[in-house]
Amino acid sequence: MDYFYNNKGVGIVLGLIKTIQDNKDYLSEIDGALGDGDHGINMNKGFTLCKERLTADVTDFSKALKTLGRVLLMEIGGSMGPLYGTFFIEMSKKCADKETIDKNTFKEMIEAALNGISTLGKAKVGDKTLIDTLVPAVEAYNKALAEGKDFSGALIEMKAAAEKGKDSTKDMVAKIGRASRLGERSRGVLDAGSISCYLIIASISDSIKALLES
Amino acid sequence: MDYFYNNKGVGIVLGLIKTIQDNKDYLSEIDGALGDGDHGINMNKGFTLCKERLTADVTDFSKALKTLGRVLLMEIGGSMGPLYGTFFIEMSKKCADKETIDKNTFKEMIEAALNGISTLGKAKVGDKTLIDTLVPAVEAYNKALAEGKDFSGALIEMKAAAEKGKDSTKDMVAKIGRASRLGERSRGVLDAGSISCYLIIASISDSIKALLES
Amino acid sequence: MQRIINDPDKVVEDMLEGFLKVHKDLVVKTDNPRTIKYKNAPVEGKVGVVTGGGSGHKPAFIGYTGRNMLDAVAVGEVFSSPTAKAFYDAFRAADSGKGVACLYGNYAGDNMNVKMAVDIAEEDGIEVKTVVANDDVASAPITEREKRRGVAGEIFMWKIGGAKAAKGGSLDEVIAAAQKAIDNTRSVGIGLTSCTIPAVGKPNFKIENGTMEVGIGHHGEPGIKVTELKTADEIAQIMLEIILPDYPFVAGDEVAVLLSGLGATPVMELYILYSKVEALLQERGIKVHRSYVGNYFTSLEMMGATLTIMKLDNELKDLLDMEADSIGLKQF
Amino acid sequence: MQRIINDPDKVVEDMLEGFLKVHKDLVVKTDNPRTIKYKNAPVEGKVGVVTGGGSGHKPAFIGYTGRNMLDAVAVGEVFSSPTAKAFYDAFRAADSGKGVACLYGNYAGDNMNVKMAVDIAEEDGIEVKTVVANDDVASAPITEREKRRGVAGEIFMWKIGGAKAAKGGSLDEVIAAAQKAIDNTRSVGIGLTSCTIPAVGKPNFKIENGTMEVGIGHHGEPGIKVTELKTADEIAQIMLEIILPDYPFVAGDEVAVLLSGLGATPVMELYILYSKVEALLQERGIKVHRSYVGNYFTSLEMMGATLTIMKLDNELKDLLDMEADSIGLKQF
Ligand SMILES: Nc1ncnc2c1ncn2[C@@H]1O[C@H](COP(=O)(O)OP(=O)(O)O)[C@@H](O)[C@H]1O
Ligand SMILES: Nc1ncnc2c1ncn2[C@@H]1O[C@H](COP(=O)(O)OP(=O)(O)O)[C@@H](O)[C@H]1O
Ligand SMILES: [Mg+2]
Ligand SMILES: [Mg+2]
Ligand SMILES: [Mg+2]
Ligand SMILES: [Mg+2]
Repeated sequence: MDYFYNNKGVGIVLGLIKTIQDNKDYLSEIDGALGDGDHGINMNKGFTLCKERLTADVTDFSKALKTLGRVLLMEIGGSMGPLYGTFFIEMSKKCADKETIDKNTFKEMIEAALNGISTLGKAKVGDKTLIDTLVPAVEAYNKALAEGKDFSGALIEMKAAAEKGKDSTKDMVAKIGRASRLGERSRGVLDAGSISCYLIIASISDSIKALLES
Repeated sequence: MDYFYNNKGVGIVLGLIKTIQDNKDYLSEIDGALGDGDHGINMNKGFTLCKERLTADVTDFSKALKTLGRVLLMEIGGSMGPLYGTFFIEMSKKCADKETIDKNTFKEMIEAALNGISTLGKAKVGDKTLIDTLVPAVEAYNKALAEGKDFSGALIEMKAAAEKGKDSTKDMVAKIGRASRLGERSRGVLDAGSISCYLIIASISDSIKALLES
Repeated sequence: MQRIINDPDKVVEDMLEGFLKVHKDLVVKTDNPRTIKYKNAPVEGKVGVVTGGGSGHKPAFIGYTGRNMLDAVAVGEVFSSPTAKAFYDAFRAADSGKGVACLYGNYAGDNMNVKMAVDIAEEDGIEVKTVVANDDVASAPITEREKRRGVAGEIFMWKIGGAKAAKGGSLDEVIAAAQKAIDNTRSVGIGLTSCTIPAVGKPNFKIENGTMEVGIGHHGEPGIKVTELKTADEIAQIMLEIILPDYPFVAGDEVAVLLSGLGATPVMELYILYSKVEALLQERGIKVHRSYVGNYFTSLEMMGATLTIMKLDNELKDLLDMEADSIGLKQF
Repeated sequence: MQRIINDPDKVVEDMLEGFLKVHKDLVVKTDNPRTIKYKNAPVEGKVGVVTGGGSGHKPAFIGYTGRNMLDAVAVGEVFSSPTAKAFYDAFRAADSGKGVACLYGNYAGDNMNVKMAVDIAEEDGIEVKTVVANDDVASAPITEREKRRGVAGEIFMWKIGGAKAAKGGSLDEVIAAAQKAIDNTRSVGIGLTSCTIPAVGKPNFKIENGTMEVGIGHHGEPGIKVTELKTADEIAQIMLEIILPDYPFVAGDEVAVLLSGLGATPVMELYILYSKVEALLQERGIKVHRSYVGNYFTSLEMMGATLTIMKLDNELKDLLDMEADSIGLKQF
């Protein structure tokens, strides 16, 4: 199949939540090098709270995304609340009325998510933020589609590009957020948000691939 | 000679000052074990200030003692200000009108000093304070006089008893002042005030002996 | 981590519970557990004045709620922006129909959450205008002023905005006064020790003994440089050399000075530092109209201080001198 | 030692200089550099109210000078009693001919210096009577109450004595009110970290990480026991178990509660602790009439807190509720 059923996709969000929970300490540790060491805490708090809200009546991928986005936006605060909140809400909007989600719907979803997060956060590629993961990931996905790859193939490209994007932040000098005060001192370490963003993309990609293959 | 001239005795006070200055850190360190670690600072401040006040017109031992006592009483505060202030003022009173100071005058001086400090501080032998140095020192001096010893001989006895008195505080449990809160935990360490008191007695004793022999 | 807390993930909830018990004569809760308000808010006929920010800065932010001060405050996690919802609920709690001035600090999270809250409020017909404090000179060069953070200068912004609103100023007038206050204000911090966010459990940066971080931010953001620890007199000099040319403040100016401890520095030391600050200002012909010295805007248990100077004109003087009743600032 | 100071041996002088600059509208100097007074002291027709104590406890002691509070204060070195002369000069500064109430804490040095000052004042025809605060339950068993130290309960003693004097009470009435206040008051401290006297340069005691000292004194005097660091809720319980039976406080009582940080504990944590204190009091049927939470009586940069509870009757309630204008306590 080259699509999956919206009402089979709640597990994708559950997988996301687990990924963030598992990486809580790692994300905080990375944030400690350049930021204030709370990225894992912030992310874990939001995603865990979302899990509690994913009641039995949330049966669709789109609804689960909306719940996650809402919780982040409304109840988490910080930068991550609005940024990832917007990310997931934008994703959910693009598939809210779909019974099935194919590679083109997913394209619209991640483009809307990227668009929302960029408009809000105003970070650009090279600023050493999660945008450095997200932009190449979306580009790689689109390119794969343009080259005629199937959904799974494009997801593989997306994940690989996200990883490269994340790694690219290592040599960057932070230009935005608290780390920007460090100037040259910020070089040589990965950006925490670029890692959480990679983890999210990787988890979504793996979960959808598994669904497509099932 | 078994007496010395009042107007030759300013050096005794200068010697005292130097002794306290030299032992500043040691006294604070000892105080740190049971108290708040400032005994050397308090003592040094008072005695150093006195040195500045010992102007050219202070030519007598009695006047130098009075200056020292006044500075301590008026400008130092804490416990040491009033206690040692009283100590030196009482000493000075008993020799203010003397041209020479012999062993009997000195007896009156140290008895008045002890009396003043006891009335004010209300500490008793065994409370682990400077009183544990002072009481045996005065007793030993008086005993030596009763036994017919000369001034120098009595001073030697006084100093030796002061040292023993100081050492006796090691096995005591503090019953007064901040250290008393420690209860049994205060055993095993010398009391800071008993050391400064020993240093004072030893310095006076040595200085007078030198005067008597000169 | 030597902390008097229960669950490290619940410090803000637990703190608010105690705070509302102690200050019930001044501050009350709203239906949002992360939004508190002045007991008389919304004050009939008055523009609402609102702020919000991360926790751990006591008495900021909630401690400046009160008469002639803030009407409602959105409360974030430790060192983390409140949610858009908390800001939105603060707008609702403060609005008497005259509109709301949201006076907050320039942090990425706060910018985003305020923006979303303003959007929702607009849909609901609540008019909200904002002023963004950017008094922290060390956080970016003057050429990139839009990047500068808000620090203790926010207190002056709130005081001025709160007073203007209390005097019956319109929303635009309140915004203009608060904007002028922050435009006239410059701050710089120096850090001597780091601090530990309870939920993190360990210090997230380090200042070596014997050194100090010049230009440190309110969450320990790195400053301009790390130097050996100087004397109070030298520190006063260093801080003024950063602040004074930036505005600039010149002979003949009248200023308000706020010298806040970062938490653990004994207040005794703030007075020592202030003494030299005032002396140096005097030397330059700058007159201190009012000074505030104490723990006005802290960063948990960091040692260090923030110096804030606001240039005054007649309007600002008037507004600054007005009575105010809040936990952090009481003036009668 | 991460300190903002100049000469460590001159911190008190330097501090006072800054203090007097900042608070010149409330506090002024006297001819003794170690004695400060309320700008309107001696207040015509009013009994003078005086205290004195070591430095390093900001806002205590000098921060409680002001209207309806203290008229003059003798200032000691860090953690060390002021001189007899400073106390004497405080008596002179406060006396309008109605006599002076010297309300101070039970420390050996203060006892001696006050005694000598009172003797000199008597010779000069100034009538001085004293009350010695001994609210620190952990500093000696109840059977040796005369050995107990005064801690943050002194603030209640000053507030009550200051109000009584302001209401026109005679010296004996002021003394009686202040004595009742302290007799009705019990305190206990817990310490989480130590502190460093600037002139000493290193901490003079140690509290291991993960432990706390129950019953610690205001200069780090050892307490009743060292235990593992408990949660805020457990600490509230421990503190109340020490305080409540000692007076005792029982169901139906109305009390004032003061919870002061020792310096470096973030105020956030004090609110967390207070919340449980009030809940536990309520459980026992004890009603909190007024509460004060913040840094009211510190010990340089120690972490920890002192809990103080005063049982109220109508007179004490009246006096406690009276307006007061001082740096540390403002009530309108
Ligand atoms: N404007 C922005 N746009 C995109 N990402 C951002 C922006 N600002 C910060 N970030 C990301 O946020 C991460 C930090 O998140 P977190 O630690 O949770 O928040 P905070 O910085 O408030 O403590 C950074 O690593 C960066 O990737
Ligand atoms: N009541 C007293 N009588 C005699 N000596 C005392 C009394 N109280 C304290 N001392 C002495 O004072 C010493 C401590 O002095 P110091 O450290 O200078 O003062 P503080 O205890 O105020 O810090 C103790 O070691 C003890 O010998
Ligand atoms: Mg962070
Ligand atoms: Mg001592
Ligand atoms: Mg953060
Ligand atoms: Mg001392």
